[in-house]
Amino acid sequence: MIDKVTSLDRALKKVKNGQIVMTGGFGVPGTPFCLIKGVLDKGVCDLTLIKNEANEAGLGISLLIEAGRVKKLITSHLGLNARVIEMMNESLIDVEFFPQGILAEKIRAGGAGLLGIITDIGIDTILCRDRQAAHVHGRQGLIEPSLRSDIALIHASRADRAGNLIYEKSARNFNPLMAMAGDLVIAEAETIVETGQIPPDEVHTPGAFVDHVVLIETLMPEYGVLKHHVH
Amino acid sequence: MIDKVTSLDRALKKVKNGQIVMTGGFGVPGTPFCLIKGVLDKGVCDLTLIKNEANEAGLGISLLIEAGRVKKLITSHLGLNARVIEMMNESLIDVEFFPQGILAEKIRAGGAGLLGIITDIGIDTILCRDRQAAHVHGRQGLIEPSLRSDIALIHASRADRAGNLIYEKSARNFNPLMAMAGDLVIAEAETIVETGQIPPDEVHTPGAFVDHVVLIETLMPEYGVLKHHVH
Amino acid sequence: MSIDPKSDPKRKIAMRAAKEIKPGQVINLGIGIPTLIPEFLGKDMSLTIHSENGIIGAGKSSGPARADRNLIDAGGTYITTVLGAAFCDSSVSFALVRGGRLDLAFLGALEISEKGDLANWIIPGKFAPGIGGGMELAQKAKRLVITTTHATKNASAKILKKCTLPLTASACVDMIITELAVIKVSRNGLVLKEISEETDLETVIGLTEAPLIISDDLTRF
Amino acid sequence: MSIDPKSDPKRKIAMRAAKEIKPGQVINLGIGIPTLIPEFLGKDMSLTIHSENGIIGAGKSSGPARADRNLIDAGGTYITTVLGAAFCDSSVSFALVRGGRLDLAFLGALEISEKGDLANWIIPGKFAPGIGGGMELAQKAKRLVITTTHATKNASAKILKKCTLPLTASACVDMIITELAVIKVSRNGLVLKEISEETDLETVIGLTEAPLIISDDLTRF
Repeated sequence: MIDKVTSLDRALKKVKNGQIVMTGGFGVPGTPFCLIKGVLDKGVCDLTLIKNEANEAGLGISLLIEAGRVKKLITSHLGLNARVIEMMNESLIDVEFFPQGILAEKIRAGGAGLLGIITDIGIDTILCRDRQAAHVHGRQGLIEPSLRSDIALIHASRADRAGNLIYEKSARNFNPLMAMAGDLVIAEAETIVETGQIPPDEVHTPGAFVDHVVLIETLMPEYGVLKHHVH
Repeated sequence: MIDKVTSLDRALKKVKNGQIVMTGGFGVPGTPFCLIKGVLDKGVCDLTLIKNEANEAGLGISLLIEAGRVKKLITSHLGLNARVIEMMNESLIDVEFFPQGILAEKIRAGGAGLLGIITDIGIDTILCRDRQAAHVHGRQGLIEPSLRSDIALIHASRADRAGNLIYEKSARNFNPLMAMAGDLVIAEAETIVETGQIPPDEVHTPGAFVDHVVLIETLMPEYGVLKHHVH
Repeated sequence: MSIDPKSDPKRKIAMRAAKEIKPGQVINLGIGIPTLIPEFLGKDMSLTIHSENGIIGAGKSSGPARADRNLIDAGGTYITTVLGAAFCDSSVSFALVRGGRLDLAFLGALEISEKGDLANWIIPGKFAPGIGGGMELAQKAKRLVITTTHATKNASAKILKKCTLPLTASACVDMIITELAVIKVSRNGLVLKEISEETDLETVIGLTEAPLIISDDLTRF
Repeated sequence: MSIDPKSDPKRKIAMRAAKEIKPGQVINLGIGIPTLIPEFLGKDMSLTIHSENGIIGAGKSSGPARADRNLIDAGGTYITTVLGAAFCDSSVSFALVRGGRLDLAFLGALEISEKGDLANWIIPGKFAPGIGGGMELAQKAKRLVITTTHATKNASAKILKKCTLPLTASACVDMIITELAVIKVSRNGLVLKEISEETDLETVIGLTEAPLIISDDLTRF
């Protein structure tokens, strides 16, 4: 039987300086804090990160950025992380912004083995300055090249040994897209069940896309509720 | 409470001559036979159909094609329908073929509000004759414009009154993609449950994409096992 | 109920904005003022609230007792879901927006032009937190209502002949709701449809750079 | 076990093709000869079989008793699934193929060139049932093995210097397995690695139009 469950160390063995690393999550939900901590502890640097946002200061990928390990961040919005905005303004990190759904589509296109997508989002804005134009359906569009990564770090609620993943509530977000778009896909899971325990119709990410599954031994405090967002 | 459940007649009210109609299904599984029969009974013609294949002779959309109601079929493979191939060879119907996964992506792109995708599939084949080229990631690609339709006919295993859909096993195929790509999306369901009965994490197609839900009163014989495919 | 625009402009705007929502619609509430809108909706209004992070059928804020670590809205607030909700990934979430299934979106603004152009994402050199979902919401919602204070804190106009900041999207705004006025974007320009009980025409015109066409049936709100 | 290529060429091919599969791989079995391959696999081989219609983890044919109206493979046959299977939509199914997660695909052929070009989907004016999933499998599987009878019924060569039919994909074939020979596609041309027990070099060369480089370690199968 296929068994993709391994230790954090072995899962991160191929993570190296200079790589492109995608990280799931939209805020806390779906952010793979254990795997990110593992990358931080490994000491790798010169990373290019791809994530919806940069978490908040002192949390998640912000730790990697604050530690100077990230040369470039490809993202959508940093509104909740003044520290990373400051680093961006001081040119301590290169940041590339995309409209949120276009970022999702670029990653999905990478996962689907497409070269890119053509969209009209941003057509009348400064975004079209550095984008190739394309004429489709009699309309002007912009070419958005697909995005892939060396490594994809995924957070799942449940996994089986074959690597099938299930996400919970708003923790799904970018995870299933990135789980298709990494050359090496590493998923952390809150629970690991025996293969066969996840009904095939309920799988969110088929195991064939996943290389390693790591059990989250203890749910660290950063996975919990952020008090300042409770209203 | 939102209630999208309606009768077959009312659901098909806006189906008209000359429209583009997408139909889910890959072989029997996922083909909305009830809705197709409804369209047949309505007598509309000059349709452009989009479906993975043409079912088999005497079954599903083949009935519409054989009845001369379809001027054009956009599809992937007709290997199991000699009658439609014959009609194509006799120019009784215009057929446009796409690689199967590219057909899926074109429909998905339509559903996602994209103008198109760029792929290298078919790059060294006769497919590139009538396609626009694009240069992305330093590589040559072909532009595949997105596909949308006036009507999408969807088969679901289970629906709730809000239009949330669940598909079963290999009956999923093109259904979730087409359920995003129709201007009017009509789903037939084998079972309809009260809203709230489908766990939000298990929904395959969110109800916001679906306009009408029709209960399949009785599962007609065509939904059953095709004896000649049992080995 | 009337809210004083001076003491509580945001709630004044939200109360008026709530009236733009029709039963059964799929809507998106941007960050800031729009999040106050649900307070002013009828209890039995059947409605689907979309949140960019993959929620179709968002409910109210959770409050401390019900906060779920896996359930936030796009602004980060812990929320609940309604019966019939569905979770999806970020690509499907925006497929709903760009695919034309979002009936109505509310967004804030830095500047709006008389043609309905919107600028709300960047002040070059000063404010550049990113793009987020706003560009797609602005460009693709079937109807876009801007909720914003009528002018800046320094009483500079936000409703201009032409935007000076980089655009979020061009010709995307259908209606502007401020604490002072309700303005419809039409082919002929901006039509002043309503002014608040607590202001007068001169004040509104004085705080608006773009020319306003005064509606024949101008009403108070 | 040896199978006579004359009496049962297809099973001879399938038996040899089975040896190309390594434990743990994700594979796709095209229509025709490849569907015979599972018969020759070790029972405990851990393997993920992909079917284009959205099955990752396909199992054996169902037989009449277990046939499920919602569970067919891409060829239409009622099948079963293995433990750990997942269903997905057609876009995800092909994302797996084009995204580089398919380790090995087996396809049939009308023509193969010495450069590894494949033609198997159309004979203009005669045979044009469509494209199906073959083009993507041929172009994107990490490894492509062609399973085909060595020549046509009229003893015309299928393995040619250059394909005459429209291509499915160029330079995509890694290995050709026929009832007579196992041929590896290399940068220098086609390398004859194995010939069947029941044939000889002259026969194989006679039925092959493309030049064959005879491997130093030519073996029998």
